[in-house]
Amino acid sequence: MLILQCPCCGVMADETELAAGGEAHLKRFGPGSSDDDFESYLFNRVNPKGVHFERWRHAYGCGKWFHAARCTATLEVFGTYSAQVTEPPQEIRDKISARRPGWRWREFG
Amino acid sequence: MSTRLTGFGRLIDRSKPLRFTFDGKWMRGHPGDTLASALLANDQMLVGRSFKYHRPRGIVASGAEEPNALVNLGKGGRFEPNQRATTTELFEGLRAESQNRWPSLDFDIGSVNTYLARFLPAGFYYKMFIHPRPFWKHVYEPFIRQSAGLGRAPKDRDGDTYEHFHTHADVLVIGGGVAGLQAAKAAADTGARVFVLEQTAHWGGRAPVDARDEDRIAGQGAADWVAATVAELEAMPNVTLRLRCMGAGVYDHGYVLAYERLRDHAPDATGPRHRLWRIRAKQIISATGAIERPLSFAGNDIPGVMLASAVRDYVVNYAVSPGDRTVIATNNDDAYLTAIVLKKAGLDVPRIVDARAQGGGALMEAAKALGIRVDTGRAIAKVKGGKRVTKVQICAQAGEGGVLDEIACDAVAMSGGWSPVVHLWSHCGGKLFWDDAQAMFRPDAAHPPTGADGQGFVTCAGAASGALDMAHVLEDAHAAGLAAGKAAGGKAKRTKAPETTARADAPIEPVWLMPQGAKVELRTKTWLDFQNDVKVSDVQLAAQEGFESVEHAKRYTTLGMATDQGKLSNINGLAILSDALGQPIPQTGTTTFRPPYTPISMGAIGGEARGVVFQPIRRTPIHGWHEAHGADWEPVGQWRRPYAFPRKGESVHDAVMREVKNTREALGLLDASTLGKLIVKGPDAGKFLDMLYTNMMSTLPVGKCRYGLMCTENGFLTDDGVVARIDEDTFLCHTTTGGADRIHAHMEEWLQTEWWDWKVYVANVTEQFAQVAVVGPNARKVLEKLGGMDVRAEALPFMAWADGRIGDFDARVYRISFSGELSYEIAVRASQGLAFWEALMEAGAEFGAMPYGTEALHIMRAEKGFIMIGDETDGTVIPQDLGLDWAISKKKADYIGKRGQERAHMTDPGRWKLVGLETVDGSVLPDGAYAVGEGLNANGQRVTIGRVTSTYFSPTLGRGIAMGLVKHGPDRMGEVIDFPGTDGKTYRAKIVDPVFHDKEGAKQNV
Amino acid sequence: MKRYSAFAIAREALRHHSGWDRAWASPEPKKKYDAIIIGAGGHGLATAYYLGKNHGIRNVAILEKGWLGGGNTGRNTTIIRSNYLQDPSAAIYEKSRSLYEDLSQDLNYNVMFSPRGVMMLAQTQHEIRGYKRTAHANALQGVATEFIGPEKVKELCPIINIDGPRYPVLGALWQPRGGTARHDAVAWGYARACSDMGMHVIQKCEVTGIRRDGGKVVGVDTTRGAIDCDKLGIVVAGHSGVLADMAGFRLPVESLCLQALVSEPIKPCMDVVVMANTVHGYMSQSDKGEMVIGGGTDGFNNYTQRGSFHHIEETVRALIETFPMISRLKMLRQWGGIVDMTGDRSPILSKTPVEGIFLNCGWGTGGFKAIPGSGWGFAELMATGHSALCAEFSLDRFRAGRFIDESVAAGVAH
Amino acid sequence: MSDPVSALNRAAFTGIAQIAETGLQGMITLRGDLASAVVIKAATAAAGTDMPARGEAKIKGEHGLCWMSPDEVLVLCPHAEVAMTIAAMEQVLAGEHALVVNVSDARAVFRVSGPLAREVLSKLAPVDLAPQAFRPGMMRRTKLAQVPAAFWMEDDRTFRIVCFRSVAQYVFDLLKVSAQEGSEVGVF
Repeated sequence: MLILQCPCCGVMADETELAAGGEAHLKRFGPGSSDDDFESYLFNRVNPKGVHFERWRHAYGCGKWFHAARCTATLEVFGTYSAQVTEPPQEIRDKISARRPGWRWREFG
Repeated sequence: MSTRLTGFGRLIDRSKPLRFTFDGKWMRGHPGDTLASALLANDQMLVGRSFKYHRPRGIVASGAEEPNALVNLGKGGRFEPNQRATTTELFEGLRAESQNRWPSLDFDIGSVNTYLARFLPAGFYYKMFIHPRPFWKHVYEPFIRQSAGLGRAPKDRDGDTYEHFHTHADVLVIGGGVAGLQAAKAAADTGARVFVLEQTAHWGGRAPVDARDEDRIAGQGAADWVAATVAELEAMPNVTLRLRCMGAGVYDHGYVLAYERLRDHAPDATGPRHRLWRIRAKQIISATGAIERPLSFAGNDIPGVMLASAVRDYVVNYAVSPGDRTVIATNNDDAYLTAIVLKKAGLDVPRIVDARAQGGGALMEAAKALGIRVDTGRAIAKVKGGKRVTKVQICAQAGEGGVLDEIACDAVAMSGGWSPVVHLWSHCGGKLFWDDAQAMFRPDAAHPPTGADGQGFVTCAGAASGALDMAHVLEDAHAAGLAAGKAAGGKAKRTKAPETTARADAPIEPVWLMPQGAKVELRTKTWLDFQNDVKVSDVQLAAQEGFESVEHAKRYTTLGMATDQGKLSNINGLAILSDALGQPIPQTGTTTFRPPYTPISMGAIGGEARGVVFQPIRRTPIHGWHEAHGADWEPVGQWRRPYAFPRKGESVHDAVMREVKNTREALGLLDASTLGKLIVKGPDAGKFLDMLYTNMMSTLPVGKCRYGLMCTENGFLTDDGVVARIDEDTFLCHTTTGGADRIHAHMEEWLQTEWWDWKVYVANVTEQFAQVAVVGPNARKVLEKLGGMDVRAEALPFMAWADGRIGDFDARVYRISFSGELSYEIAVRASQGLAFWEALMEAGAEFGAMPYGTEALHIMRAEKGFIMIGDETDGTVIPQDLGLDWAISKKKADYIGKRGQERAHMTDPGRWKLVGLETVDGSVLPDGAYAVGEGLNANGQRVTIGRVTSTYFSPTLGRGIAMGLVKHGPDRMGEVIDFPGTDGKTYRAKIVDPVFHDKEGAKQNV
Repeated sequence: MKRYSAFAIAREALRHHSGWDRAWASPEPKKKYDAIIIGAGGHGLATAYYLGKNHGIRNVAILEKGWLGGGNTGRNTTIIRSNYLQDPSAAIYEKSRSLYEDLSQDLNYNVMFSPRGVMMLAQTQHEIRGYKRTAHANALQGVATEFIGPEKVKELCPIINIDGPRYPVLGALWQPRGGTARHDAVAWGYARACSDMGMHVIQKCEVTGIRRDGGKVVGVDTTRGAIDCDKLGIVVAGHSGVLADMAGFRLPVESLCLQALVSEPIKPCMDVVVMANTVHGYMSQSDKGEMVIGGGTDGFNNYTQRGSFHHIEETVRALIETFPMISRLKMLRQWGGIVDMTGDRSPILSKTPVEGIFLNCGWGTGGFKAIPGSGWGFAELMATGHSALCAEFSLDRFRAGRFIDESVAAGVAH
Repeated sequence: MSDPVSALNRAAFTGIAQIAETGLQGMITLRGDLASAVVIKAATAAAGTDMPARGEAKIKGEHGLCWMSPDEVLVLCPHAEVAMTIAAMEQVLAGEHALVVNVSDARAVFRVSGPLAREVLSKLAPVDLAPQAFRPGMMRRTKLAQVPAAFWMEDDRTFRIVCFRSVAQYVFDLLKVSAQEGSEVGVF
């Protein structure tokens, strides 16, 4: 039963107040994009066993979307941050590097 | 026999008698008794039958670990199977009934299984009942099902209520024994918010029973210290104490389920029966104590063989003697306490059989001093008896079971050592290590379950962490409490654990089998799991057959899968398995611990959500009127919409036909309040809607309406509705009933996560308005009669909207039609919705006003060939399939779904497309029927070329009409295709234009 | 290998069952196999079994990082049905169901397939239409189902509350030959049969890497050394993404936690399997007498096999409404399993970008019922490069937008 | 002119706490840049209270401002004054990118009062309602059992709860169950 702090309203939100939104930092591909790009945008997922970046909506609260960095193997939460960014902010990256030495970073977007 | 003693009985109130029945027989007990202690007091040792062999079963334990004493309790709406007698507090009039026996507990047909035992070893059913095939379902399985199962199935609806409760704690202490209380005290002193939960009705745990005479805590006797500490905690504002409240499960991020039994001991009191606590704790201390292990010797399942600690509990707590002559068997010092207690109670202890060559420490001397004979290096070869122990045979522990001596007795008290209750520690991933010296699995403090911050959030304290004597328990608990308090943000205080007396006990000597070299004849009579009938020989067979993983062995033998979840059997079974595999116990490892610690009621899990509050029902402002006028309801999401308004003696179908005809010929009123209404406002609103809808919305003139389609990014049609432009930068978007919240969320998602720089605000005003569709040739007449705004075609043409007044009401009127008739959809404030509806009904009476429901709505839209989201669409249909290309802008570079619709499969000319369908004989096509083509596909299935999406009897046309998706449909007008029905008939239908009625649209545009 | 039968049991009984051999051998890995299957769950073992039985490929190893059958095979609610809407699903699930009918005899291992019948309740007009559509489709697919009315529902399952105030039962889609089987036995039976064919079931052997030569697979690295192979089948429900990552490609898959629970055992009171999708819950009674209840799936990626409790609450309160009698039963045990969900919630049985690597995953919440059919088709695909049963479940369908969406009829995925 | 009616027409119940639907309350959703002076002026002028900070509710009788989200406040005023108030707000906001919309009739309002009010709500909401954690002046949007709701405290023993009008009956029934006799918890 996760508990995440909504960065928009500051509430420590119970999982039952939240709606999960899947993998974060996906780049949208529209008309004119290649089949490869469009397929991976819509379907292909990192689905890592470990550090994961995901979208949440504070559905039963302020209604805002936000991002969370979370370990899917331990459920440790490295932090939550704004939905209006295309990749994790530095302080989140630093926290992860500190907690998961040797974590292999990928390209975003 | 077992009887009530004159001395002891610290928990019972002898001054008050209570009456209860067991298998219909009246018995007596006292307040403070458990059902188990009361049964023993009435010499009822035989309480049930085992699962597989239907062997006689007696009470073994005194608490949550009891595997045998399960009863059917209560009657009617209060009936409950599998109630554990040892944790059921006695109350006046309690009705208990033994389980898993027929016709009676004493004479049970099923007990023939016990004579077939050697033919029914572990996993026998995997090896037999294979031939002939049909016999499994029809012969073998029914027999097995009948003899399996335990309690009776309840029949009546539950007569009680339940509730949940949310709370937050800095430190949650689970277990109200000495360790829990001391830990709570230490934590509370740091200023932390502390909760203490105790599953029984009493504080103190085992201490009041197990404390030795010389034991002192801070100078007091154990019981006094407990009372004093509880009083102290109760006085602290930051501490909450709960009895009869069990820590059931520990979940991620400090979430704990606690199960409070409020009325089980007082069923007639008002209020909820159980309360399920959902606790968020920063730190959790599991002070859950330890459970004594049985010893594995032949006949250890015969009624009268009990845990030594349980025997102590019954004497000291309830003044009940399990037997007159009790033989003690042990491999550690604790069982000597039992011997001493029994002796003090004036009962006979003919022998203490201690497997250890050297025997015990100070307690052994004390026992000897009381004149009890102690045989060391000895074991029980076999217990004799049927429904009750009659004698035990003694042998050398080192040998194979050669009988040296025989002792008549009616009870055996056994102690194989202690197993810390590590369930709560393990639920969320806490690791264990094997402690050879104490022969137990203990929590590995270096690998605790970790929380949201990646740090440990559970600590075990006292016996639960493996500290067995009082001094260690108190120090361990004190340290745990302090650490937890600090970790939860409390202020560290320099406090110390109370002083207590040290002990001189001899070490335990692991004994996993008695005697060590027991021959197969003995091992097949030596039980590990009393309820599921798993014996030493079964686990050894599993190992022999390659079920080497502990999980395999458990599943193959069902060891530990009974209702006690192996609280008594797991470690012993593990040891036997390890021995059979010739590997150390830690290498074998344990099975996974799963919540709950002991079973919790489904009622409590469901909480308040039953009856009227099972799920929300959403009501429009006019809901009550519909109810009063006999609406036949249809659930649509959480709403209920009138399906039709049948009159007295009228069938629902006839009502629907009437409603359609009346609307087409006179005047129909529809409560359209559930339709979604979303305000979209801002300089970029038009641009935003152009991305959301397939068609162009930014060009919609102010004052006009336009029908629009929304797709998912996959290209599939997801919602539709009419958009009205309110002013230059404000639009009002109508969605389907089911779409309101979904589309609102959809809009917010794109605005917040993709186009966050666009200047657009959205608000869901669905419930601000009651919306009524006034439909039919007389629609304008009724509005003009009510008076107010100009509703003539010139002033308010088709697909326009206007604000104004209708009669007494401020209204917004939309000239839109989903029926093909002259139609006004009128929105008024919800607080006036009912009044407005009633005004329309009254004024409309002379024009034949009648309400109509969703089915009439569906038929009328189908007659006009309008699609319905959820009928013509199913999540795999794109607008192009439905001939809606006119509503897809060719000019726009992009809209949500456009790219998806460009994929190979979406542009495939072979896609099924929307057409109208007319049966050649005028009958109604079956719902969901498929049209068949030639031959079979690669998997031997009939080839299909289309399907029915909506089908109705049209009262307007007097025949069946349908819409469907058909391969190349639009190019095959006039063709007749076949729809095989599930009724054996084949329905033939002609492909026609989907618009069946008023093709020119003359009627709606007047 | 000793055949199992009542006579064998009787014979062994006389000597205290000392004569039974291991159900499956525990060999050391060889240097090379013709084919390696990663994952000794039901699907992996069934694949190996049919590789040997149908295609004569017996030089096969099945590698399991834990203990065989320890994943979702041993964690599901054992429901077997084939009343699916879409042709490709109906084909493979019906193939599977029909194989279950004879599986005990085929494997000489009692997997306790019990065709007690499966019903899916219709509790809204929408569901009625959806299930009628499915019934029509099934009739053309050769799947025996029928849409029955509320009275028949009550007759088949007396403990159902058919006129529940909130969602009265309006009918049901009924598949008389659907049912349940003993999940562990399915894995054990296949493992025993594979071992008997000389295949190597190697437990406690985790794959740590996949070795390629250019675009082709040549073997795997494991915790028990490197092993070569010509063909590699990845059959690791829940962990497919992790293995695909080793092989160097991404999947349209997310790993989520699905939960289930059982009540304490009671005497027989329910002889059919009931699924109530409007309220999200399904229930059957095991031979032991436990009510076996399937819960919901968490919305977030999770590899812990620990789910969120509110899903259990939702399922239980829904079932109390449908079966009021369970309110006074007790939950004995709850657990979770990691399922992999694809973009259309249907499985993937496919070749991959790497030559020689085949992928069997994405069974979501519906894998157990598919074990024999999946093994049958996947073995054919691995052996011959084509299988009609698998064709539509290829990995490239997402790119083309050619979904196999089972949720369309009445919102029932699996 | 027919009088506007609230969802439950002031239904009431007394158990371990007092439950009452309080009738129609004027409510206006204001979305905009809450840091903008114009938006602040429009809001504070309409409600006659200060601008609430994140998570706050500034209440003065029937007037008040509730912080709903980073770009939304809920303006409270008497039901009869809504039209007038909106007009005034729109005047102030002219030219500003903001949304003002009347949601008074889309909502139902309840009062739960008495010494055990905190317990009644704690049975339904996954929120820490201990006195040290939730006090008058605070605003919380969450869920009550299965529906969204928001609440604040008028005083230390009185909650104001706002939910959607369509589920008013459900919420009222829920509160009745939670306040049933004999269900005291005794933690606060």
